[in-house]
Amino acid sequence: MSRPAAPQVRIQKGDFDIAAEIAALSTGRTDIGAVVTFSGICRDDGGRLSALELEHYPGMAEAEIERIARQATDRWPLTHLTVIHRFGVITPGENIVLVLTASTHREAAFDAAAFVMDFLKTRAPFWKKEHLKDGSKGNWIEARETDDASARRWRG
Amino acid sequence: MSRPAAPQVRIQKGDFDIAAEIAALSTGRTDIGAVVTFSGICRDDGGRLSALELEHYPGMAEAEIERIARQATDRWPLTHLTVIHRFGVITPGENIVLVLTASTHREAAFDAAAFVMDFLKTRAPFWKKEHLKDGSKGNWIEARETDDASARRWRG
Amino acid sequence: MKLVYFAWVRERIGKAEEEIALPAEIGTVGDLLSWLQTRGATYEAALQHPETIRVAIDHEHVEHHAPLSGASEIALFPPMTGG
Amino acid sequence: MKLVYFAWVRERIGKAEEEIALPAEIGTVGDLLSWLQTRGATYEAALQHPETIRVAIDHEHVEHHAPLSGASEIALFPPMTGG
Repeated sequence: MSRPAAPQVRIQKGDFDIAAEIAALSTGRTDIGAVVTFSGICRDDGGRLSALELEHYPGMAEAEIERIARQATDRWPLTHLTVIHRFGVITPGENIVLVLTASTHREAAFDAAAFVMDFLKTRAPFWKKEHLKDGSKGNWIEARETDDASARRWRG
Repeated sequence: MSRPAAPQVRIQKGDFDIAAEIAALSTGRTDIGAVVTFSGICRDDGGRLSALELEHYPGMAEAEIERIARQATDRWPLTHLTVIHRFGVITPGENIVLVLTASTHREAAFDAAAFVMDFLKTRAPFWKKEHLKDGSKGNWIEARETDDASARRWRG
Repeated sequence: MKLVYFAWVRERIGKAEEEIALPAEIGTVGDLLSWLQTRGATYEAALQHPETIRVAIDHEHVEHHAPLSGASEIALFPPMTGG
Repeated sequence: MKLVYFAWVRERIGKAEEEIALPAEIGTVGDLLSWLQTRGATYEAALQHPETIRVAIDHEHVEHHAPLSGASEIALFPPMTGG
């Protein structure tokens, strides 16, 4: 298969359009057999949250996600990889992150998307702070040990 | 989390709209953290094919995919599962199949989508016949042993 | 008993479906496949490697040792290639 | 040397960034974390569990034993929770 385009990485405040992102990579191509999208969406944690505020480290966020994306394109035969991560105040039901992979075969598309998400969770410099329904600021969300475990499964 | 809606299974001749399918499940909900879509797309096999003709077993196709879908909703905590499989003549670049999963957490959404695809490949009664660029009919596509192996990994 | 055929099984037998009265001694899917091969060259061509033939009874996959009793529709087809 | 802070490290220290002239004996990330804790209560509160603090030098993650030599921007922050 043809070599992948360079991964597309975007850090942005605004929302994204999954259909437009899929169209951008597949229009006019006849060698893509599988497209996987992962969208991470803001939850209200059982009605407790009014929003999540996403802080990020500008410059490093782009650099680190590009490093993760290149590891994925080195490891799996992808025709495309797009990663979009939002920052700022995001309300429940809104999109936070999109990972989109395309490949000739489905295994590569699935595995690469899961890999990118596992490393986004554990290595991309973003932090989430809770905004509560009563108007107060809540806690910084704590990292989950299960996310570290998910990232470790890709070793070796 | 709330119990899943019954899996949505559709066998149809026409195309599907991924954005509309995502919107249908996520509008107004604030408990979904992860949405995974898998789209299987017709390839031209290096320029050799003008189309694939998908034959299916009406009645059994719906029943078997519903069985697969219910296994997935029994095994993972999904808020939604939609499976759409097309039949008829499909040209390179067109969609063949969509699997869409939604869950509170990403692992369930990823694993359930991969599970459904592995069993669609090996158990859903569809068969693909090649139409060649020179206007002749080609071969029936042969089942891949690697697909059987992918399905077997979900045992136990 | 209604038999339905798909993909290259259908093409080789030359029909998509047929009604057949089975002899009483045909008890299992395997018996059925062996017996069908005696019905002529088209059946022989379709079923010459019976181990590759997949079978469904009333819309559910079954193994070759499965009994036919109670079946109303039996489907014969190659390994599936959907998805 | 530019130091930048994020999330609760930033909140506890009370600033997002600062320029600091480091004493010559501060050779590694671990040395830096220990030394910063001596600079006052806000630093102590932010860095009281230094093993939980993640560090990046010039936009790349580093371990606590990493040398500081050549660094122009050092970032201190909690474990990441993006995605």
